[in-house]
Amino acid sequence: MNVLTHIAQFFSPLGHYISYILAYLFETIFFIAFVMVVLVMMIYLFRKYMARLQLRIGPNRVGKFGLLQLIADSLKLVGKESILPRKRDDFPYKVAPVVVFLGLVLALALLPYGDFFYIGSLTITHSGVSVILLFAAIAIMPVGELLAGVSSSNKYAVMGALRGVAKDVSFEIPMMISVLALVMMASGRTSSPLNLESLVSTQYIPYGIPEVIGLFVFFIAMIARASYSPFDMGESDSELVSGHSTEYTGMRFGLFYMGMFGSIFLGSMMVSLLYLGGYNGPFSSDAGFVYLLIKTMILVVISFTIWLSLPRIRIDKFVNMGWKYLLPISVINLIIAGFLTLGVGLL
Amino acid sequence: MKTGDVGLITTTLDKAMEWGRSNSLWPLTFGLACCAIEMMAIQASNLDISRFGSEIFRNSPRQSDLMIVSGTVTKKMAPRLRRIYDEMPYPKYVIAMGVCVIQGGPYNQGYSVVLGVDRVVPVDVYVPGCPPTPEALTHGIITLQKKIRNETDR
Amino acid sequence: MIGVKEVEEPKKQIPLVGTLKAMMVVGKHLFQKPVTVQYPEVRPEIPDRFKFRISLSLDDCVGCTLCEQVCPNLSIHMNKVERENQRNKRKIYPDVNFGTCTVCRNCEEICPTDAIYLTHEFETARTRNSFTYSPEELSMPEEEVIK
Amino acid sequence: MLVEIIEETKGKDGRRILKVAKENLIELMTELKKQGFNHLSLITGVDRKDKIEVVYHLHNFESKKYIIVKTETLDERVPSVAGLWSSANWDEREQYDMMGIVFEGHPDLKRMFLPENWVGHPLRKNYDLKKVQYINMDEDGNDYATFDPGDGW
Repeated sequence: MNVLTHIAQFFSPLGHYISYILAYLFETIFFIAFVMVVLVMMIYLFRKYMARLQLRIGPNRVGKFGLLQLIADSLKLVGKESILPRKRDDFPYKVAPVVVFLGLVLALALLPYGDFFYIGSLTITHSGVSVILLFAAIAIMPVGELLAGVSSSNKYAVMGALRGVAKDVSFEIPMMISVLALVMMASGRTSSPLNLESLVSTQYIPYGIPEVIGLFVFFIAMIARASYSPFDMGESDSELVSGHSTEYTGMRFGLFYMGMFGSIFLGSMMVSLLYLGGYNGPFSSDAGFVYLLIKTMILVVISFTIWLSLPRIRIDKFVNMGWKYLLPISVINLIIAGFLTLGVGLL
Repeated sequence: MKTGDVGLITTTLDKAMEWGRSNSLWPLTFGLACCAIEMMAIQASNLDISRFGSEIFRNSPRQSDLMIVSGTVTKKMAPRLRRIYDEMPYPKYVIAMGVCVIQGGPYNQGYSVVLGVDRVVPVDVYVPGCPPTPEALTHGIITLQKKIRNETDR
Repeated sequence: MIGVKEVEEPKKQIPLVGTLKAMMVVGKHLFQKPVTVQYPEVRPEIPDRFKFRISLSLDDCVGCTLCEQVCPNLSIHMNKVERENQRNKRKIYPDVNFGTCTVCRNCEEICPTDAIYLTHEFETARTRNSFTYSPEELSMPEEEVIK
Repeated sequence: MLVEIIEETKGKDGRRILKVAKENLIELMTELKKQGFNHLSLITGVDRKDKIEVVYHLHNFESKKYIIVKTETLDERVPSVAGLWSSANWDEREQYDMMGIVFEGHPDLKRMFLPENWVGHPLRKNYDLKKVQYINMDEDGNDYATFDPGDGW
């Protein structure tokens, strides 16, 4: 049983085909709504947490504890005038924020979410090669940022977009190599190591313990990909005004803003799935989704602490870090993983 | 549907938008002179302006709603100030902070200072003082929120 | 004489130790109380020597025009006000333009009868550029002026 | 020193003040630079109504000595020292802008802060404050002065 069959059962009087078409539609809507709610909660959490770390209070005027703050923000963003630059490249300019947001939704849709009590499995897609699909999906978001930067005919936006691409190129390769090590380890235990679900289910002990180096590399690369401080050179607000989103107003900017928080959530989710045991937990396996959320939220809070305490790294040092340190480290990790797989196989 | 009903819906919508706008005023990172130092203090822990929703000092004028003109506006700066104001999307609000911005202040007999920033951009709230304390500026922002919600006539 | 101080080269740290230290320092604040003063509800602490708004005691003013002469920004002008005051034979009282006043406190210092004095009030923000206070308004607290 | 100095006094803080005719200025400055005064702190001008005084503040980093050189001009013309100290370039442009002192031999003598067509030099005693001038910016970002309040601010 999963969400899809539940919804299809609800519409079953309409016949098999129609009920499944409606079920797919509703599942999509539910999922996008879920992503939106999660992002709004993330932004609220971030603001409160930032205020707490700076001995402030944070938003507390609208609603109890300022819970309606994000609603006020989104109302305002919807009501803002939409300014389009005169020399823009029209189609890419308009499509870029949607590309960023859809890339995020697509990547989140490929993750396995585990079971949730009587609803059953919350996982949406069941693909044999979901690891490859996931890396294809998270490569879409930088494309949207590049489109936004180049099409808005603003020097700061172009600079920010190019920096973002340099960052993504130099950090995606170590990330993928460290995941390759995971796939290698899993291949001894399952027949489909490229499936995220089997990657999670083979973690009798979490992969983070034998693969500490891989976890380290993957976590840093995830932070870099989400492009917040200390790696926010795409949107470095003291020299490039606001990076690729400089020319965007209103809700178009809101999509970029949510995409940034979404990539933190996505990164934390991936780390907890791949390295920390995912939806495996000590007690009943019905609460798999809860375990996953708890692990993700701990990682999100750690990411926020990193964001709020560290200053930005210079762009050349940062790109050097990707190519000169993380890439060799991940290759060494791959060799270690090979030996570990051999050892496990011998045992 | 009668016209009166539409009016009811639109007024409710207007109220909601006013509520949203007044509780989410993102200021522009824009400081001209000594008043800017006091302006920074409203963001700090003691008089946390994010309680009112003005959490983010956006760097891009495209994404900010509120321009706090903090400091002497010279005649040379006035065209630039006007350009930044024009770059902001509607609805936009301006707070004139300090007596230099209101009527020229101590430079009101000089050759180089604009005698009041309301000659350059339309101003919503004037905060006198040289410089105003952060508390006074916070009071100015509260006044602006009330003005957006049509609650005050100071 | 300007001297040059020799500074030792900082020791090279193990990577990531400084990063973790910074995160620890920031994280410690989670266990401290916020220092925010909830301004509109709670009155913020104002230092004794902070003065902002000019007030006038109409009974004490003798109309000597010293404040008008000493004001560096020409913010004070003398105004004719019909009012019974035995000491003020000329019946002229100062009005103050807050739009140019820089709170230098020269008027308070020079006033021979302490008629002009400065108060702690700071909530003077307005939505109109009309900051000229008449003598009667100067003698009132700020809330009454707004009404 | 071979240069003829009109008057030598001491300031309140013990700095030497040399007064020199403007014909001998370059000669004196070259000599001073040879002696190690390699930092020109600032150039100021004083409007004495009938004449204009130009004051140079020099600093020697090695012996930590200051020296002040004054010269006078009746026709607002002074030889430029931009060839000796590069920092004099902008200082002299500022003095030209604010005081109207023309530095002869300056590589690029134009106004520094105010637009090119601004009338008068604001720090001069005979500057007309009653005549209000406004500034506006054209499309390329260049300023121009105007007397029409509708055109500028």
